[in-house]
Amino acid sequence: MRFRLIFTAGLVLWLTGCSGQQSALNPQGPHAEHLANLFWVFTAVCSAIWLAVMIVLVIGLARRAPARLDPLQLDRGRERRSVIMVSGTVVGTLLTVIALTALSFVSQRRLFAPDKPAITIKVTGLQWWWDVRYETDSPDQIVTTANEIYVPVGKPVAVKLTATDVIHSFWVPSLMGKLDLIPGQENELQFTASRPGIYRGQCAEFCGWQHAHMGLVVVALPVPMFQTWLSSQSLPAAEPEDPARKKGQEIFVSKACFMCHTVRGTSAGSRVGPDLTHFASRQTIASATLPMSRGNIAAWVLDPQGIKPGVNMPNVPLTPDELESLVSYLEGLR
Amino acid sequence: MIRVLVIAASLALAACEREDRPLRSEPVPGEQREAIALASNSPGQGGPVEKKSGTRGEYEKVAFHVSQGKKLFTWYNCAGCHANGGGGSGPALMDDVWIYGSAIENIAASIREGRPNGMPSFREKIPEDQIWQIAAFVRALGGFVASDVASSRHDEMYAHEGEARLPAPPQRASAQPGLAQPK
Amino acid sequence: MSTQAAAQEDVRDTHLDDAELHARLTRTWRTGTSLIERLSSVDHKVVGRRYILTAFFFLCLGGLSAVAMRLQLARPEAKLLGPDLYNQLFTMHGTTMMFLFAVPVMEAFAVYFVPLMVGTRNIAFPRLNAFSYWIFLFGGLFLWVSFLLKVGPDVGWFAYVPLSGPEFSPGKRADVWAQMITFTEISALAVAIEIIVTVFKQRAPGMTLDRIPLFVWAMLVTSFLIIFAMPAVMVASTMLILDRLVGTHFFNPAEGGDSLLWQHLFWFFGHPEVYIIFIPATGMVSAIIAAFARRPVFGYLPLVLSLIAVGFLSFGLWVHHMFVTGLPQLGSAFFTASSMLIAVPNGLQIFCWVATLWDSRPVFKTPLLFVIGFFFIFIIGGMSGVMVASVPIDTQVHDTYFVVAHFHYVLIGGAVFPLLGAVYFWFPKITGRMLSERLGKWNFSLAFVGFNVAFFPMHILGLQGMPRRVYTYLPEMGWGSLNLLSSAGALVLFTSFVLLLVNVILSARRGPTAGENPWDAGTLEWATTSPPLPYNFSRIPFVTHREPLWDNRDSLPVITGLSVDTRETVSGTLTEAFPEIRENSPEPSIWPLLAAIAVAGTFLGSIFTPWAVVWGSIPVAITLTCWFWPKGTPEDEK
Amino acid sequence: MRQRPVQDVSALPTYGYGSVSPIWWGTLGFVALEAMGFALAGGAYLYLRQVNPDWPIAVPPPSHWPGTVMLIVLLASLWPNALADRAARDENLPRVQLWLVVMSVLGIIAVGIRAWEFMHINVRWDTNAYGSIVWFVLGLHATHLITDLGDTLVLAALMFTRHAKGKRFSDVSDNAFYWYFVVASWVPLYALIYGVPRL
Repeated sequence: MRFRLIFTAGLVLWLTGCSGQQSALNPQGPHAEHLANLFWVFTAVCSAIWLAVMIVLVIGLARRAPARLDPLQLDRGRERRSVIMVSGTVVGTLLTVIALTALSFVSQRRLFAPDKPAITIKVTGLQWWWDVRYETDSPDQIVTTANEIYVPVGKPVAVKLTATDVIHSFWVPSLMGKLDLIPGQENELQFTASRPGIYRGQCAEFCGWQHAHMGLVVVALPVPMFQTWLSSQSLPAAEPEDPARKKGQEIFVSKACFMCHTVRGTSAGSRVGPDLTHFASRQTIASATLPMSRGNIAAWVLDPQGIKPGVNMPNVPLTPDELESLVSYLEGLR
Repeated sequence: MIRVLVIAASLALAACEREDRPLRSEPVPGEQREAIALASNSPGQGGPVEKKSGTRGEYEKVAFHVSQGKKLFTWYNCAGCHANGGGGSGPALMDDVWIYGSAIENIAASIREGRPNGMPSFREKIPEDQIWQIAAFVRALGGFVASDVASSRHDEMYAHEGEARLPAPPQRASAQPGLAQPK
Repeated sequence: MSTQAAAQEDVRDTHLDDAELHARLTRTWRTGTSLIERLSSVDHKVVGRRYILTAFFFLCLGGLSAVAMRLQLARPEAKLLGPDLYNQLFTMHGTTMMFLFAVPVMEAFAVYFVPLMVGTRNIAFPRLNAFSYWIFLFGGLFLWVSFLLKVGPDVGWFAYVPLSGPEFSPGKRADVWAQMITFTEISALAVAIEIIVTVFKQRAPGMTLDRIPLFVWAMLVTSFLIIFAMPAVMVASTMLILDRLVGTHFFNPAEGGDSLLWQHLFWFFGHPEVYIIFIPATGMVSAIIAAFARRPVFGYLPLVLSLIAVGFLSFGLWVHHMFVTGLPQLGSAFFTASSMLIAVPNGLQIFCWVATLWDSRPVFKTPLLFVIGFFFIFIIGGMSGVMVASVPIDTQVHDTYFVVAHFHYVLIGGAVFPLLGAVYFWFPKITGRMLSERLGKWNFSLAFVGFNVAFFPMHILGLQGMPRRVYTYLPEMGWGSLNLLSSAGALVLFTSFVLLLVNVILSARRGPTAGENPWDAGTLEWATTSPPLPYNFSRIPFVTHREPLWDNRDSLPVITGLSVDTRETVSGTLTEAFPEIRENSPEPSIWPLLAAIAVAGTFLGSIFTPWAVVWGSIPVAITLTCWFWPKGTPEDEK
Repeated sequence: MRQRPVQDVSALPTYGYGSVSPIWWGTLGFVALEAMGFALAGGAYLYLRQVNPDWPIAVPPPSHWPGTVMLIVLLASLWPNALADRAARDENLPRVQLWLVVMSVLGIIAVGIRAWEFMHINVRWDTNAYGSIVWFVLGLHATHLITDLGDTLVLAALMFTRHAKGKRFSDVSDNAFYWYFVVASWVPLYALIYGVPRL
């Protein structure tokens, strides 16, 4: 028992102190806020019930009722009292359950009520990355990126979710609960980010080898900054000028890279892997596994199978200077 | 019990190899290329010469490789010319006609070096181990791969039975690959 | 009718003295000692013992795989296990614990104790019983041998399509999983039917419905759950095999299939499955509490009714495993309601037990300690269950470590702790020797502490965003310390099971002898020797009370007139257990084993070719025919 | 513990019919779980129909004739089946033998019809989900036809041997009971496979 108390104390400390970048207890939007509150209400009620039962049990075990010689000799009065007590608690349980169900249902109605979204984003889950497309009216404005979702602060965002291989689940805990991405089906999830920031999310449905490293980040920007980001992303990749990056580009469009990746404005146009047109403008690489840096890019290009075993990007043999210039080229894709 | 044991034992050895999931192929970096005399680019006449080290044979014994090959076959748009194996602007891969040889080494060579009349060379463009995976899948299309290794249907529109259910090729085709005359 | 003839030709137990009776009954009912005779045994105690040992053997394997996973997760980005091996391990862990341990071990205890508790001499359809054991054994070996051959399934115990489908699971791994299902389901279904018929027809005269022990009631309800739940997963796994082997399109959206069909079928089985594991445990709790509170359990009728209510409700819950698949909101809300409603009958049971303990002077032996641990842990699990039942909350905690914590609190707290209590409670009856109390108390303490240290932190990890089934996690996520703590707890928990093993081995050798009724309990299994003789009861008892041994302190009322030279048992009416016929229980036979081998061979082959079903059906048909064909023994001819 | 005899059962028979016989209850148990299997297969059929805009997918509804003939034959078989059951309860060996032979023949005919049915389904199992589920449901019922046929054949053979007495009559009656289920299960499946696509 004492052990338990210590542990609960530890738990409380932990929860109060916790602000993990990817935590349901660290809400950064109205939906997540609501969910967190609902969670705490349920926790409070349930803990209270558990505690009550434990106390009654302990007392019952501690108080030594008079020993009976014949186990079948039951005291009518005591039995009747037990009947009353038990029926009372059962009724209590029933009422609690009804109350909690009602509460849950009300929140459900509020949380999932479809809102007029300011912006709609199509997210496709693949093994093991996220393809992100911004639906705009003008076809020249088409924006494609990967593993990163930029959203305007304070605006309701709708995310249309689907998958092309296996089932994945879209989950950014500090913004909203999760929703599955299922082949041959489209689900829609809505959320709003209250304040600017970077919120990490992760695939929550087992999807194979790299399920553990299928992360994504949501970047919430003030509306004007978001607009500039959007327009910059819609542009094709900048032409490299310095020779090293020119060489890098040649390698990109002649070696294995272009077989899977797209860089708009070059001959590389395959849709198998993430769109790299503005690769260097991203926060992370390898689906939110490594922070964006020259060293990490090199490591990833050189040995993806070592960093994420089983990932679909093959180890492509490159000479050191080929690698150098390729990395420079990638770094320049802003 | 005996019977179960016998079956188990017989499957055991096959199973181990079949179920490998080799994630990292060659020692990285650098690719040792299979040293084989290429099939003569002119069809017919005795068919291609073949020299195998045999080391690449394991690609068509590993279910994972064949299924990767099937995935890459789509991703790299081989279907663009060869359709789902039925052939289009490129030759069919499901019949028993193997202009440049049906051995996995010949198929890999065809992919890597390309062939006249449109088959491009994927040297440098497709990593060596992936070439062998695709070659293994093409073997499966031809019905040369054991049915417990060959790939099954994919979650897509029905084109033809999964490779595992394709009929094995007639003897001559598999015995002396390439002898069959081009259409 | 051949009654008269029979009466003349065969000897009845009516006027035999005890020595003669014992000698003749032993000759009739004993299992021989030669290998063939052992393999042919149809004695529910022999088969039950094998069942229990095998299930605990698989528990060890499942536990070891869990330890391996905890070691991998103890540190971020650990390189101990790669994703491929880790995925196989958590699949093996879940599959083994659910299909090869939890369900079989509960049925195993039923196979051993239900016939004793209802006062009969053998389970109904004893040959089917032997068959079901062999099938279970072969299924389990099949799974683990496959694992050793790198063919271990790696798609999770739930094997969601499309991941487990033909495109994304090359090779035979997923087929091994699906076929293992067929093995274990067949054996579970067979046992379920045996138990139902044993309880319906073979109860000792006088054991009316309201005198059935609560454990037997629990197993009866469980058996009905098995019968109505398990066909769902057999249908599903058959569809999966067909998709993979012969290219059907049940789960291929491009050709009109649907991947959610799998989830509906699987969870229609999967949720009742939880109660198939939990309800027997409640029966064990009732048995233990009655014995150590030294009084009958309070509220017999409410307890029975709540068991039945739980049984029914458990079929209306499956969609709460699919709240985040984008199903219609209103539909989900309905399942929230039903999922929470099931808390009421479960609560009722808890309250009745607590009330029993209130009005008693409990004897704190190890079994009761485990029951107390059960209250403590299981109620936490129930409470977190109420949370995940709410659609909004579930969208946050679904498929996270919060859920992992939840169902381990429910399954280990709700099923394994009572089970361990039952082991300490019934071990004397099975072996004739007591388990060591000292080791037992250590066993309990370590299990209790280890469990909570291992699993409570997972609640927090889940809320902090750690998804399930990840083979590792990034250091930046800040999950390291809690995972380390959890892994430490896992090791302590594992140690407690090692202690149990030690205790069992030592006590089985030189534990103090138990005698007929070491706990002075009230139900019929304590009315015979420990371990029970091959024929269970020298004369079938006549039941006068819910707790017969407490009601008849001096002498046990029995019925007479059964033949002692053939395996006769009494079969009676459903409600009143009024004797109708002197049913003959089948003799030992090797054919169930041979039939099991034929069936196993067929299933194994059907992984590779559909034709295996065709050619396999020939040996199966032959063995089954030989199994049922009369041997000209008196049993058959009457 | 001392024993105190309170009742003597020596006068009881050693076997019975219907709900008296444990085997009957066992059969009932299997009937229950197989009925559940049929129900779930039917549920899967309706579910797939629900998620697909057009049903049947890409093919016209199947010709109902094989199914109808099957239905007629099965319904017709109820009569000899009932007679076999009654003969068994009367322990009238010659009539039991007669009707078991008749039932075996009918069973073989039914299996034959099922084969014909499979050949005349207008879709392959691997064409699309519709084909898959139709083959699945038909196959599921076919296995029941075949198993009960096997059971009937063995019993028929048995009743021509020296073992044909006592308890065996009860087995015959239980087998008849199972056949009722096989017939009864076909009626809803017939409506499902041949009726639903025409809705």
